[in-house]
Amino acid sequence: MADPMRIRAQSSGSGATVRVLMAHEMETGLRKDAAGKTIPAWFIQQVSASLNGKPVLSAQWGPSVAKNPFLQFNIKGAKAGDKVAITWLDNKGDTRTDEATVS
Amino acid sequence: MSAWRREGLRVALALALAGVSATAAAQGKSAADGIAEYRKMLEDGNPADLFEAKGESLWTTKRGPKNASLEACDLGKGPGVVKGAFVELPRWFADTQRVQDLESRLLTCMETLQGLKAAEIAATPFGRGEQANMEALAAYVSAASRGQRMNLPQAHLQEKVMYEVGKRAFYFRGGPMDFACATCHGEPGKRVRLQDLPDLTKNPGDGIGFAAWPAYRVSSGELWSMQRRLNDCYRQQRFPYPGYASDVTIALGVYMGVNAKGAESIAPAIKR
Amino acid sequence: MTTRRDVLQTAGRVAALLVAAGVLPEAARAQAAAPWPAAAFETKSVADLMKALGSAAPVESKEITVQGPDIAENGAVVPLGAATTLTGVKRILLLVEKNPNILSAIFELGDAVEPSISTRVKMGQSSNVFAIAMTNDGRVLYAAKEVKVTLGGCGG
Amino acid sequence: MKHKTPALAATVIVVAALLAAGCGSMPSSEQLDQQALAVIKGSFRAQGIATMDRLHQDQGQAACSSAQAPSEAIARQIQDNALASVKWPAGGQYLGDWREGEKLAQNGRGMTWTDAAGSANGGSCYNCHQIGKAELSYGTIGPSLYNYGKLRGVADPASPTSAAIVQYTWGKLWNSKAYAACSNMPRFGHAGLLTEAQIRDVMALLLDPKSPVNQ
Repeated sequence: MADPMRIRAQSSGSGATVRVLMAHEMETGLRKDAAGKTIPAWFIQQVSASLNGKPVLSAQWGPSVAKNPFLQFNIKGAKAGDKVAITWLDNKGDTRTDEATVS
Repeated sequence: MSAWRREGLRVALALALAGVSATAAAQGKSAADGIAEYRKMLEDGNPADLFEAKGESLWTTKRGPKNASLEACDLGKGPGVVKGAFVELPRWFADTQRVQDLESRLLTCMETLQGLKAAEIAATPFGRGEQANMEALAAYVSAASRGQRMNLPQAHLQEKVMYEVGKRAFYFRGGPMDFACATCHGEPGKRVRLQDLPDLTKNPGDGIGFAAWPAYRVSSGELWSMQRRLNDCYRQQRFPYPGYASDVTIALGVYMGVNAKGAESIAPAIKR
Repeated sequence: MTTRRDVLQTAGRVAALLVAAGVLPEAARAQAAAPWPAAAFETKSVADLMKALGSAAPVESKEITVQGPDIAENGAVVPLGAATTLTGVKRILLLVEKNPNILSAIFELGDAVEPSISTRVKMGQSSNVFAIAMTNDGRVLYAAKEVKVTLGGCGG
Repeated sequence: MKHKTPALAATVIVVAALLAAGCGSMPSSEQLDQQALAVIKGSFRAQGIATMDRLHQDQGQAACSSAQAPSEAIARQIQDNALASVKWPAGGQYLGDWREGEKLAQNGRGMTWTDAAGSANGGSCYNCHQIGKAELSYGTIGPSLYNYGKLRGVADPASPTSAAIVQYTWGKLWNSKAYAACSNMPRFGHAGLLTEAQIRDVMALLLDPKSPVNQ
């Protein structure tokens, strides 16, 4: 089971700035271990964000997104108390969803 | 022959002093500005937060053969007091009759409270098993003192002795490259490659040196406690392998921590 | 021998199964509808990438900015973002020219999201980075900048 | 039973206070030196090629292991011994290939417990010195070596007028302590970090008029 994300959603101007940190190895599949064996690729492929249950953003990622990924975006019209949910899905089928309240 | 070569040295030095420093300064500045910009971009969104959150949950989770949490752990300010403990470590502990740093004290608590085996954890490679948990716990405990100033006690005789031992270890030269800690960290204003080297013989400033670790290491994508930081310093010094939570590492912690008195802790920070 | 493509296809099947079983949350279902574009993530050049995505070639524009440092202290984590004054942006792509595969990320923006996104990527060496924006009315625009990746620390 | 606890706690506090006040007194500086040595020896273990003999200090390492520089007499002795240890290049061939020298200067690997026995070492030069102008990532522990040969008037490294600086540079690379007892620089030849051929290549990087260092 993957570790939880850290999501911060702060209202700013007419919307909210969302900053997300995800705990994930983001292994490229190009590296070798000490014994010279290729370490298999293991990375988040899909990310989606919703505001109060309505999808607002989706993303497709390759293995060159950095380990423990960071994502920042702005949602127009979001206000304090709104719920922002983030879901990721990796190439092994593991997934995780976390939620934060706009403050 | 030798006098003649010394003359050569004098000529070389004079030429070196006259010629190159201006160029170096001009070029160094623009690269340093670029690095400063890069570091600023990373500050907002430090993955150390992920480890801090994990550590907080580990602290309160019942684990180990004794099925206990760490909530009764005494980090020096009484059982269960986490806030403010980090900036006073390493310090003397009466129950173990030892000066202990954060990691060695966590080992004591994991053994006495949870029944985990401290020696086994100390022998586990960094980043694996209970060592991964140690790093998360170190992130959590240090974060609880973020913004406070380093204030290590020096009242106990053994704390003073460990400072003196740490000072000697800091200047101890050895290995095939003749390096000591002081080779890189004994003077202000130096860099290795583009990385600034804090002068650890005095307070190097807020959030610098001892007051910045544990830290998230961008290069490995892992949280490094001071124990791991020192381990890699010794690796680069080409020394043998320092034991985890060994006395030399704790003594160095006392030396650096006491020297950093008054520096604001920003741990867990983010580092290259 | 399991190839990368096999793994990806398996992942897709697993996701579909999870969605069918109601295990995956609603947000993930929306994703599963748009499969991960494996071919696009295997391209080595902007031209091949645009072909894989069925898009026109991008045109350089001052209306889009690519945000990244001039110098990265470590290639393992390089902040990279895009912002644009354009309206009707539906997609933003982030690319690193000299990486083994050029495409790092695709962002599909709903109407409620501003066309301004930041993430962090890995870079194997100094390289140009690109941000490409695609609009609802079919415009494909880009901006580029160079990011120098330095060797750091003791190098051992 | 419970009412006894405060008394017990009080006893503990008194004992702790005694300890805190220092039942013993501070050891002498020499005793602390001994204690520090014991702590160091007891804290490390051999790992891979990084064996425990690396903690055995020679005269120079021991004399340069404090904030205080050694006496002038001892420093002179260290320098003389170091200079006497320098192995001068076979056939008077001081310079190799500056391209190989640049690679060595960039390479900071070797001799750690994660390196395999017999693996080639780098020179780690850029860790501490500016050298070629193209490399922005350079350290400042040592002086800048940019234009090293040019600034020292080395137009032809083989000419007699260049001999002093060429030989000094070889000696510095072979055993840096020949010219400064407590130099921070490793003894690349003396400690077997670089081979004679590799030192020639680093020499060329610094002194060959065609090297980018001298452009």
